[in-house]
Amino acid sequence: MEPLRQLAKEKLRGKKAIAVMSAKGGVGKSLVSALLALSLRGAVLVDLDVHTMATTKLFGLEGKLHEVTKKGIEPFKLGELGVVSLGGIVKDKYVVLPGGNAGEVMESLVAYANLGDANYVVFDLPPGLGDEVLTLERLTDFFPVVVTTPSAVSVKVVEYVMRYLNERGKRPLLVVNMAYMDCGDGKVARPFGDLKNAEDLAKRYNAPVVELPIDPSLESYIGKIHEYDGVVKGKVKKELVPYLT
Amino acid sequence: MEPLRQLAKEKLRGKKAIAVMSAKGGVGKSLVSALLALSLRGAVLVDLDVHTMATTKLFGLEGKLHEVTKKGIEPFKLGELGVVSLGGIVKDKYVVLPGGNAGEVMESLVAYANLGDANYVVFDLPPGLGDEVLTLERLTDFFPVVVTTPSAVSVKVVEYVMRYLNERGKRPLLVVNMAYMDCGDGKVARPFGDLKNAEDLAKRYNAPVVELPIDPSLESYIGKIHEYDGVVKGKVKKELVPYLT
Amino acid sequence: MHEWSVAEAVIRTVVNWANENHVTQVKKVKVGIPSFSFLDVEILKEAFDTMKSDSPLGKAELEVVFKDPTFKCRNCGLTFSLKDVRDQLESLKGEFGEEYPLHLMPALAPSFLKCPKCGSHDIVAETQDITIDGIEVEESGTAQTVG
Amino acid sequence: MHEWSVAEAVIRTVVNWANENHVTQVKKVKVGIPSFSFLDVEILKEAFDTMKSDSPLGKAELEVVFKDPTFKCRNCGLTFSLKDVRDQLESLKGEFGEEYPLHLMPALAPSFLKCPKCGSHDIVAETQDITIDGIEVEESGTAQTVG
Ligand SMILES: Nc1ncnc2c1ncn2[C@@H]1O[C@H](COP(=O)(O)OP(=O)(O)O)[C@@H](O)[C@H]1O
Ligand SMILES: Nc1ncnc2c1ncn2[C@@H]1O[C@H](COP(=O)(O)OP(=O)(O)O)[C@@H](O)[C@H]1O
Ligand SMILES: [Mg+2]
Ligand SMILES: [Mg+2]
Ligand SMILES: [Mg+2]
Ligand SMILES: [Mg+2]
Ligand code: NI
Ligand code: NI
Ligand SMILES: [Zn+2]
Ligand SMILES: [Zn+2]
Repeated sequence: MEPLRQLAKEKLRGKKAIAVMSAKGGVGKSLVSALLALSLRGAVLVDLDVHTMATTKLFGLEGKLHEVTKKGIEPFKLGELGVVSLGGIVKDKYVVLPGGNAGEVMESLVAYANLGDANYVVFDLPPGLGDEVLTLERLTDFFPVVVTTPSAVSVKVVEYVMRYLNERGKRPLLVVNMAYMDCGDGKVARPFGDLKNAEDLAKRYNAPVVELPIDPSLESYIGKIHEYDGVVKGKVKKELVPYLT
Repeated sequence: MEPLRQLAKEKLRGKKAIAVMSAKGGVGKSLVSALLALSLRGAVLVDLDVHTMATTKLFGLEGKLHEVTKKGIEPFKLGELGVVSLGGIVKDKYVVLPGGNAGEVMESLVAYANLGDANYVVFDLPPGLGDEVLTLERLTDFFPVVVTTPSAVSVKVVEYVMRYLNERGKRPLLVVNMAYMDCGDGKVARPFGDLKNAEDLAKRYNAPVVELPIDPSLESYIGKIHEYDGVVKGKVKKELVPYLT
Repeated sequence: MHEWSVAEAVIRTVVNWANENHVTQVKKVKVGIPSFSFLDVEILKEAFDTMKSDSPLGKAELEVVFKDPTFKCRNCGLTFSLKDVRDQLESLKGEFGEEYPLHLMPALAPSFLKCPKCGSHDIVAETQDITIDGIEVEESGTAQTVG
Repeated sequence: MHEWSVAEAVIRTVVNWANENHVTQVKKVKVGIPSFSFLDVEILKEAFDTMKSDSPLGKAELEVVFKDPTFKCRNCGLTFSLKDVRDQLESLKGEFGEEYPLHLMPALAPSFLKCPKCGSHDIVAETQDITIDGIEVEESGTAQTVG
């Protein structure tokens, strides 16, 4: 009998849970999570990467603390979107946790979050294939959005996740982020190699693929990602969202 | 009384332990670890990122199993360099572990590794600020090499690590990876923004900085990184190694 | 203020348990809470009493037991108690105010507390968070320990 | 083959302990090992006897106790024992041979074993790895439990 786990489960009941994940770091999980949550109607984004809390950096929420009411931790509001992050609890303190505690913290974060009448809960996961994934599996039957770049190392590492999810009976969607860069004049560059590795991976696991370009202008939207309306957001809306609604 | 921890500690005694770390993923920890270990005389590279095992991918060691002798787990040999990775134990199986087990596995990996008469042990750490860092602290008084990219999110996340290490009384070295790209004709591009954020961070923590360029040719050395002798390796040898020897 | 969420968690959990075990009336629920979370018992009980109606917990009483954790430093081996880190807790409350991180999430303790001997954050506590330590039901009149 | 490393770990740990506690002669060392690591006791004892000389363990005997772990699935709550996953262990040994991953690192169990009820890898075992469960010293002649 674990009251916080029970509450976390009930908070998620009836909502569509989407887990943005990848064993590899730095492939764009947090960015894709943010743009996806911004593109869904009625979503709460829950940042489960308790060591980096990238969400607070993307949305300019650093140093802000969550309000806590009778209904729990009130998400930060960015238009229609709600955002919940451990950053809103610990401010700018580093989070260092021995094994097991991270899972407990994640469970409390979901249990205490006021998810209101959101239809979607988007989880931004840390890299690896550890407690975070297991903890989320305990809480809900999530839909996995697996993120990779085209690079050989990334695709190989992400294959672990695909195989794991497959064995768990899940059908993930594969996002190949930073797949290409538009150089103007119809020219396209592929700084992380061609897409063959990633596309083969998707085929092996029978997963739909969405390819997202590199947009160098993204860096200038760090801190105000909700104002970004460029090519990556467009692709997320047009190609990723339809698989999830 | 923990016999494996005891053995791990004694294996490291008298050797210089270097921890390549970053709370952020995908910044180049594994690449820097590999190039650094290749540039030191008499080093063993120990891959502690048990979920990705990137080292096996960089060196083309996938599917190979470590030999185990009376002296323990025999490192893979690449010229003078020894490489130890969980990949050499689990082959191509995914590793999924609940909290705490990852630390245990790391401890066994070090305890059983035959480090021979190596002078240097380079640890490639996973992202985050979790059990891996704490486990390594229990084993040895390591020298931290902290890796970031110039991007704003990365620098903010890496600040947590700098602050943590600082409070623990350590003086890290900061590597700004993918700092710039040589476009020929003396032209330099900075796809991840300028270096001000990263350099300010280094100044705040009184840390020496080494900047490494982007080398697009690196992708073609995945699987044979020991054959790479390009510009990043040159910088590692000339600018990073002197701080560590 | 998240005492209301805690009460909700306890109620939902015990109601589930009661339904599964065909228990129609619960007399008492005993809840264990790490002492350093400093939950407000008054608010917790008020929340519990407000939300318990129309359930097998309609007449249930809430008993709160504050548990003092024992910490163990995995770096130097020291075992220590709350009073050894009292000053650290106080300065944390000073910095964050009432809704301070360990109030909401006791499992964050290793991030905010250091071993008083060696300064390491590598500390484990056996009391991680809220537990249900006992449920007393009307039918038998005896305390039944679950968890 | 890593039985030699295990023996070395045990010897180094007990020698350290003996030095710290001014013990000059250890009679017996009792070591606990998770049974599913299938360490070879013959090799372990041979290694122990070969390496123990010139130390307070010079005349010490090694006693090995294989511990059968109890697993708990955190996903569905099932508690199960080794015999419930015997077939999984066998196929693992078939795939990897003698030096299979759980032989070297019992803490890898959740990666290779699944809950027999729900299929989850989210399983915890209380016996994680090698422990020293007791040391008997010459002086007193009585077993002293440490660890
Ligand atoms: N499609 C893209 N175009 C340009 N920059 C990107 C793109 N996707 C991610 N980035 C940048 O790459 C870095 C890593 O992305 P992030 O979302 O933090 O990865 P992860 O969460 O997987 O660690 C960030 O600086 C982010 O802004
Ligand atoms: N200086 C560089 N130039 C070009 N590519 C790089 C450079 N550093 C890293 N990379 C590439 O970036 C990706 C991430 O690097 P990696 O070492 O795996 O990061 P981490 O270990 O921090 O997750 C890899 O595909 C790697 O080959
Ligand atoms: Mg992220
Ligand atoms: Mg719990
Ligand atoms: Mg890496
Ligand atoms: Mg141990
Ligand atoms: Ni509160
Ligand atoms: Ni062996
Ligand atoms: Zn300590
Ligand atoms: Zn199960």
